[in-house]
Amino acid sequence: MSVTEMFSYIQGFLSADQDIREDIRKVVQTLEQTAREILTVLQSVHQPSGFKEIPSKCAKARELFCTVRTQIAELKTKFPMEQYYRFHEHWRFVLQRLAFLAAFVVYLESETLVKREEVAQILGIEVVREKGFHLDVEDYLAGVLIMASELSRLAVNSVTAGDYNRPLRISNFINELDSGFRLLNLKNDPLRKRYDGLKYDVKKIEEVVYDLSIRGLAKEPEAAGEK
Amino acid sequence: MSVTEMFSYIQGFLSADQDIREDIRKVVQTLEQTAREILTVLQSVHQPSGFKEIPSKCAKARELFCTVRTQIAELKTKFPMEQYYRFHEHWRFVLQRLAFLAAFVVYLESETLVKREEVAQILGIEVVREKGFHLDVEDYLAGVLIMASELSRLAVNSVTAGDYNRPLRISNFINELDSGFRLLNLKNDPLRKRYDGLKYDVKKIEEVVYDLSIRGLAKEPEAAGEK
Amino acid sequence: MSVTEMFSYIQGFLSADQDIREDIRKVVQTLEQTAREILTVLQSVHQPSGFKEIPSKCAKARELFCTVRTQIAELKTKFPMEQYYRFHEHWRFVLQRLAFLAAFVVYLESETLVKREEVAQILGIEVVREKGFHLDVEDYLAGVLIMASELSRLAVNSVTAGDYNRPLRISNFINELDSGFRLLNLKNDPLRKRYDGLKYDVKKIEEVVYDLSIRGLAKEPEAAGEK
Amino acid sequence: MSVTEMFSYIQGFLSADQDIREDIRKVVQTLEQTAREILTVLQSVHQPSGFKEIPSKCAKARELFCTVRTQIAELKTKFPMEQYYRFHEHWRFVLQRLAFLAAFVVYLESETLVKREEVAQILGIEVVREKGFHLDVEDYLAGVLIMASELSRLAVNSVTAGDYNRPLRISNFINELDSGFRLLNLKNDPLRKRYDGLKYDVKKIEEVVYDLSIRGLAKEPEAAGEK
Amino acid sequence: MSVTEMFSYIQGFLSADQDIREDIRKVVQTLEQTAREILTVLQSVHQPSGFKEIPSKCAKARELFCTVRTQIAELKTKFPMEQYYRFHEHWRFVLQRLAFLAAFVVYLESETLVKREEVAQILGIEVVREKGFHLDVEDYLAGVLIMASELSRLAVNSVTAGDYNRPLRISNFINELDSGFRLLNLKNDPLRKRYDGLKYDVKKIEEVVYDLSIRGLAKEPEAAGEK
Amino acid sequence: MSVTEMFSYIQGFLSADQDIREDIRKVVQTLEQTAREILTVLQSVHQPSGFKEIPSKCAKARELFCTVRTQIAELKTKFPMEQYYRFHEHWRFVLQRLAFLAAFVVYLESETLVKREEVAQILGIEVVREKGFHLDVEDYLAGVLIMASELSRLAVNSVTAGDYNRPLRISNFINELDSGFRLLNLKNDPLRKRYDGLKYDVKKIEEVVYDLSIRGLAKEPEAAGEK
Amino acid sequence: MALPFDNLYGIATIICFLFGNLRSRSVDFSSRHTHFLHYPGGTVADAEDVLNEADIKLDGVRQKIGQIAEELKGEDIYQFHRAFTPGIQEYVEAVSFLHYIRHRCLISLEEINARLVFMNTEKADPKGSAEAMPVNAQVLTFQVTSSDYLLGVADLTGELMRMCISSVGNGDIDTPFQLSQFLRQIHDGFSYIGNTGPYEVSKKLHTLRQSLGKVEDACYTLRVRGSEIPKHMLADVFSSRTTLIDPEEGVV
Amino acid sequence: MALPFDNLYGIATIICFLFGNLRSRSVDFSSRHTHFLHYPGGTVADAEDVLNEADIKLDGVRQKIGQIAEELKGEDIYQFHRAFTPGIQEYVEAVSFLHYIRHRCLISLEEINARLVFMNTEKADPKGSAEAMPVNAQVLTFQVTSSDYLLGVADLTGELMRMCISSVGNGDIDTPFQLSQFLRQIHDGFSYIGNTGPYEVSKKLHTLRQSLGKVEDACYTLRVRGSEIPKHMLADVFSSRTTLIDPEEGVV
Ligand SMILES: [Mn+2]
Ligand SMILES: [Mn+2]
Repeated sequence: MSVTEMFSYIQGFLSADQDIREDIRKVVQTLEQTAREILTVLQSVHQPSGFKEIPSKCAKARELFCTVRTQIAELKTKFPMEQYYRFHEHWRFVLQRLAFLAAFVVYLESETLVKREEVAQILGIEVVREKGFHLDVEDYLAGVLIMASELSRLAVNSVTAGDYNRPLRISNFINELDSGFRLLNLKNDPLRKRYDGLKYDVKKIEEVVYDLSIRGLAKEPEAAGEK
Repeated sequence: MSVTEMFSYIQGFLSADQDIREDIRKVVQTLEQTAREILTVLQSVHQPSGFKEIPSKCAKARELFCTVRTQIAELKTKFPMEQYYRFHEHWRFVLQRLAFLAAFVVYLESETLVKREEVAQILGIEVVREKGFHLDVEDYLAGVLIMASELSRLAVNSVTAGDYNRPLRISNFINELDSGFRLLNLKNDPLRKRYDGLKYDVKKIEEVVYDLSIRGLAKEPEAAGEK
Repeated sequence: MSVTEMFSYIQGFLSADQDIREDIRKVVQTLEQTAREILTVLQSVHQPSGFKEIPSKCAKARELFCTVRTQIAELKTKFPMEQYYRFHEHWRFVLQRLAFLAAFVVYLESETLVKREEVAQILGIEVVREKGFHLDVEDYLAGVLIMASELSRLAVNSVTAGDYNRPLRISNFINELDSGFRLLNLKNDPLRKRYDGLKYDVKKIEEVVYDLSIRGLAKEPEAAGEK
Repeated sequence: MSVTEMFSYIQGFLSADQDIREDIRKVVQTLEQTAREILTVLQSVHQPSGFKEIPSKCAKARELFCTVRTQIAELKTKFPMEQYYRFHEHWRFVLQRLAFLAAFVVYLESETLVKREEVAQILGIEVVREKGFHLDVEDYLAGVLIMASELSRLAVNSVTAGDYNRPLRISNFINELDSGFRLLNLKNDPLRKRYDGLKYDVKKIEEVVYDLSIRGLAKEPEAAGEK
Repeated sequence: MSVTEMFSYIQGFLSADQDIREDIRKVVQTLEQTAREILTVLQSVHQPSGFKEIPSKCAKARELFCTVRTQIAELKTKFPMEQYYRFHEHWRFVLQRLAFLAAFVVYLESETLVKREEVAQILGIEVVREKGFHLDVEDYLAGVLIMASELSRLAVNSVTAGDYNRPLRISNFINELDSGFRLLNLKNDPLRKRYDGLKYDVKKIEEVVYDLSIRGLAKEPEAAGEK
Repeated sequence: MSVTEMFSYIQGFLSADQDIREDIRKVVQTLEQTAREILTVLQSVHQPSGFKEIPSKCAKARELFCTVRTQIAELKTKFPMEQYYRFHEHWRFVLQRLAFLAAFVVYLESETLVKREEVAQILGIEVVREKGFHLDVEDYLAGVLIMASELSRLAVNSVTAGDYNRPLRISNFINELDSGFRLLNLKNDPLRKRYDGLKYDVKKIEEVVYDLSIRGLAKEPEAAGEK
Repeated sequence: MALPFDNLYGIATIICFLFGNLRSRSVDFSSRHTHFLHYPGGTVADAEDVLNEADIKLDGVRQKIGQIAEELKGEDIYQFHRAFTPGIQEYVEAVSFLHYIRHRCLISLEEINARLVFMNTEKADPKGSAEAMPVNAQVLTFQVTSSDYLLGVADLTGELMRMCISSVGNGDIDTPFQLSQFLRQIHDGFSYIGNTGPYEVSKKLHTLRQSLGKVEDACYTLRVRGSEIPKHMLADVFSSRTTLIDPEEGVV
Repeated sequence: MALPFDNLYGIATIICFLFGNLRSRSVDFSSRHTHFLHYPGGTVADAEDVLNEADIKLDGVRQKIGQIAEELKGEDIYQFHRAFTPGIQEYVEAVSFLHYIRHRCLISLEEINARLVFMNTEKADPKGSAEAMPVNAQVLTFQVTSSDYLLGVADLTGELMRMCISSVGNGDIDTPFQLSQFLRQIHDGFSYIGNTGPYEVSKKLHTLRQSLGKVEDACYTLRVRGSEIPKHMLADVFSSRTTLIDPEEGVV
């Protein structure tokens, strides 16, 4: 095989790879679009009027997650599954956003922390790495941390909307989350950095609770505490 | 044709091009001057005394937009219209500033979001690309985002001026804007960056509303919410 | 000895050094884990329910400091003691965290400022450099400053928990600390920067005290002051 | 029209624009591929064996320019022609490369400077801006300057191949080119920078000619000079 | 499962991952050490005395590649093979260095371009992605480009050592390589950048050949050319 | 006077300044054009055929310096003369180029170093600052150093043109120049950097002289030396 | 010609000391009647005294500027402009600050230049060279350029921001609101000039906006928190919180 | 404890002077017999004299290092390592340079450390505190770390590059070829150590490669041009071209 032949042959490889990446990029764009739509739906909870509508908004978001599942199903067809990590960078960002949105929906519905398994189920993907397209622990945690920042905003807006109880509940939730994260030995740089942001969210929420307490607007903090 | 002749001939082209650019630059400078004058007029709304004068200031600004229209009319004569994008860079910056100023005037007058058509009309230019000197969607959006940042400042200064209602209205407006932007699939880098700044403005205004709510200074948040 | 042999010989030295560093890093990681555990224990004082449990939490933390002592004892075996400063960078960060945790425990127990000797004792290390693994003054001060920031958070959360007296006591303590630091001629850059953060903590606590005073919730501030 | 409707409408615009750009990018990629193939064909002139094959290589290149013309024809269909400058950035780079390749072919064939009209004809595009997809003067000049740098390499390799006459001819050609460029009043930054490189090429070729002269290998420099 | 339990469980995952990475890093370090040893052996060809010893040096390098194979075999045991790309970053750098070294040995032995299959065989790894630990096309190409730069140095030092023929052979080889690379459509950023360096190597070698030709030191360039 | 009025007033000053600068820029552009024309005329001395034409080319250049004088005369009318240094930056570059061209003409005519007074006279400006538009010593020296670089090129091209004596004379001239510069204590950064380039020119010319000597082509270097 | 530009170091030193004085004594310049204030050392000073002392310092600066003017007589001052422009900007900043404290308005370029007219005190005089020069020939002037004026005023905004903070500390709640209006006017002035001014001005615009933002935020906080409590209590409340907004940032 | 680290400035000054000497006098160290050379001032010196003078200078440096060793007695030298590491690297560079000129080989770390053994000359001695300390207790040593050794050797390569250029200038055509081989050995040594060394070494590797490239290019040029002319003429030819490769770059 001459050098020219060899390089022509190699070009074949490179082209195939570029085609795959192009395909992936296209599907990822549709996923990003859906993620933005879900976010728009959920953002309305920050509006004073939005608090009553939480159940309906969550239902709406749940519906949109059907689209997400279809889109991820298509994404899976675009590359050999054992090369998940070869192309991981392309969808890592949107996957973390989706994990956040799933976590946020679950929180709004039940005020509990979503499990990794639940997120995987909502997104129609695997938990176990070996089974194919899955949700890595790091991506799940990143999603949860994005939600924490959203919750600190929600605490502020709850007060505006006259709901003085929610901030207390958010405070408890975030504190539990913070304790959880403190159990982790994070080396991974981007995650560690995000986690450092959590401290800021915790503090912000504590200050909201403080503002309520000092004005006597926070009822039964003991009750909230004993939860 | 010898090489020398050819290059002399080419120099003719280059000179013509440079002359056009020189002419454009001069008109653009006058436009920038007028834009700065409109800005000076409108910035007085941040002064405590300025709140009552909003109508008169807007009227003043509207007058100055006449000058803008004349200047843009002159700008149009400086180059062949089908080469709009050849020279676009020269006026893009000032066009976005003018879109901002038009949007700000309209907001101050009616607390509504200006449409692209309205901005185009205020500036005396087209909306449809094919018709000539027009307002690109990107430039319109950039102008709207500059306004968002100005409104977050206005929310703060409204409180200082003792107007506790305006921040609530600004908050609603900005939230609607934010929802709108979330529908867009922004790839365009400079616009995307500007849009990231919007999140900061939203948060800033929400905190102002929070400060007012927790002190009972925000009247009828429900009424504002139901709008 | 040929150049190649000489470089192989030097390479031997470098490898030995790297091995030591690797060993140190491993022990330091276990120390960091324990430090995180102590922090988790102590963090519960920010919870409304946590105030009553301070003594038991402190006892728990004291127990964990046993583990710290064992781990530091192991760390000491990893390098020749007279080369403390050769490897200092590896444990400086965690040592300052541990100094903070020791200072925090002592404050929670007795509301006094821990002495450098006490911290050294809690960590099972020396005060005097000549005696081996020791606590530098800079590291001790850094630990104390981290605590100051934690105390400003505690002041906020005390109010939430309905304890209106603790902020006053914290205020006095922090003011005393601030006076102390003002006596120091800090040149050392990282410490100076941390100290600048202290001003923010002082201000934050003063605001809490103000909020309490204005509402008549702060009883007997003079009593707190005379302490 | 509500804000939401307006933004949905705007998203339509943005999508259309992104689609056009995507289409353009794809065709430009095929153009780049063909340009690389032409370059590979022409590069062989630097080989000692390549000098005899110049005519056949030029013929080969001419054939490949057919492909170029087809591809540019397709490119033209991808966007409204009056928006040439809106998308210019996408093909500017490859267009300059193609202008270089056309200029190089013409030089190898006839040792003359290609005219802008000729380049345009070889590429199947217009010269006159108003007529549509055309070759801007700046892009033509950039192509010519890339060729100058290629010619300085050719002068070096001619000597290696034992052709001592070609460097003298190249030297005359480049000097004429340099005089031509000196007639231009270049403000345009990227072109000016490229032109500064021409001085280096001129010097390099002069040194090759010098090496030949001092060894008596350059025959009839007067003859070459009188051309 | 409580939040605490969940996070403890997650910590298990993270620890396992960190352990794998730690194991990989250790083996990669031994690989790097062997690679450096091979490099030291091969770099002696730049010494005037080294030219005669090329065969013995290559034999020595071949022996060291046995060690490489053992080390890579161990590396393979450190992680599940389908997660090749999850950990790729850890060994990519050394793999490219090893590809370079294999290519260099093969060139010194036979003055031919090593094939990807050969490199894979020398390193004891696969060519086909699906079969496990393999040599990606990009890594192979990166290795070849590093060799090109080493060869331009070798051309210079060959002249110093009085070997005026080798540069001509290197020149031919590099030109062929350059043609090969021109067939590729490189988008991949780091590879593209390395490839841009090849142009510099080509020019450098051409100038060496020029210096030899003009002084009559290059014998039979026609013979070299006809190869 | 209100703040607004005051800023309008200041704006007047700034506009006036800008207008002056605009006027200056325009005249400087014409000067640059003339400088390029003179350079084109003088460049022909590098051509083999150009050596006989030196007198006529110099005469042509002298004519063009009339235009320069007229243009500088116009430049002088554009700003108050006592503010020479306020606007110096605008013409410094072209003034140094003109000083170079004057020095080059004088060298070609008489093979002597032009004096600052002569350059000033050729350009129709003053030597003494107090008298108005003048030639600073730094600008004169910069011009001389640009010429040195041109002379090293001329030495190379003289050999090509078969004039083996000129390089020896240039060598003596440049050595004298170099000795002169070595007497200066240059602190001025840009000048010092240019002077560092002189060493390269000296070396280049020496190489040419060496090449001639070694081949017995340099006749009577002593004669040249005694000049 | 060696110019005595070490004069400039003199200017810088004096002005540095001056700002130190105006800042560290936390003078309550706002009140129409003068307050008695504590010096750090424990002595008591009158606000008017502090201002008068500042005047004396500035006279010293003017003297040094006079020396420069004398040295530059007959020279092209732009040749040396780069050497003295930082000192002149500092002077403009100081003079305009003092002027604002006294008159609550912006000093104009004319007012500044009017005070930079000097009598020529050449050493040649005593030698008896009493040539019949008219009196006005002995008058030397120094012209601050409009760009140095602008740059000095841009720096002034930093001082005004710090003054706002120390006013809050002194329980003076009117000054911050006044200051925010004045700062806004200056800010609007600068945005009117925009990029037509010298390059350095555009560079300082960002800092200016930040200062304005801090003052606007301070006024906002005063209004929001002030709503909770009786006005008369505000003074005591804020007196312990002079560091409301980090005042260290960007000093001088 | 205040250490007399101004000693270090002493070291730096001496070594700077030393390199100046070795460089500027263009000493032809290569020849087995010594050459007579012109000092800039016009006097004539023997190459061996220059080397001996360098030895004396280095003795001075060693004395200062001895003082540091004495000060650091009982201290953790790593606490102060950052303060003296530049000086020590300079010393390694100078000592290894001199060693190469004399012996044409690389000095080892042991050889360097062997010369840094000092007798303890405490001022307490004259006070008659003749405690029965064994003699070896008065011996002070200073240990150059392997990393300082490496960094000093990395800097040495810059000096070697400049030596190559000045050799060409002196008509010595063997030294450049010798030097290129020696430099290659050092380069190969460093690439053997690779990134396992201290971070600073990796940073210097780039400069080292550049120096090697310049020396290799110089040898190439010598060979290519040398082929055109009789060997015996080369000396004259190159003597006027000491600046073959810009020697200013990266001095010290
Ligand atoms: Mn200041
Ligand atoms: Mn050195």
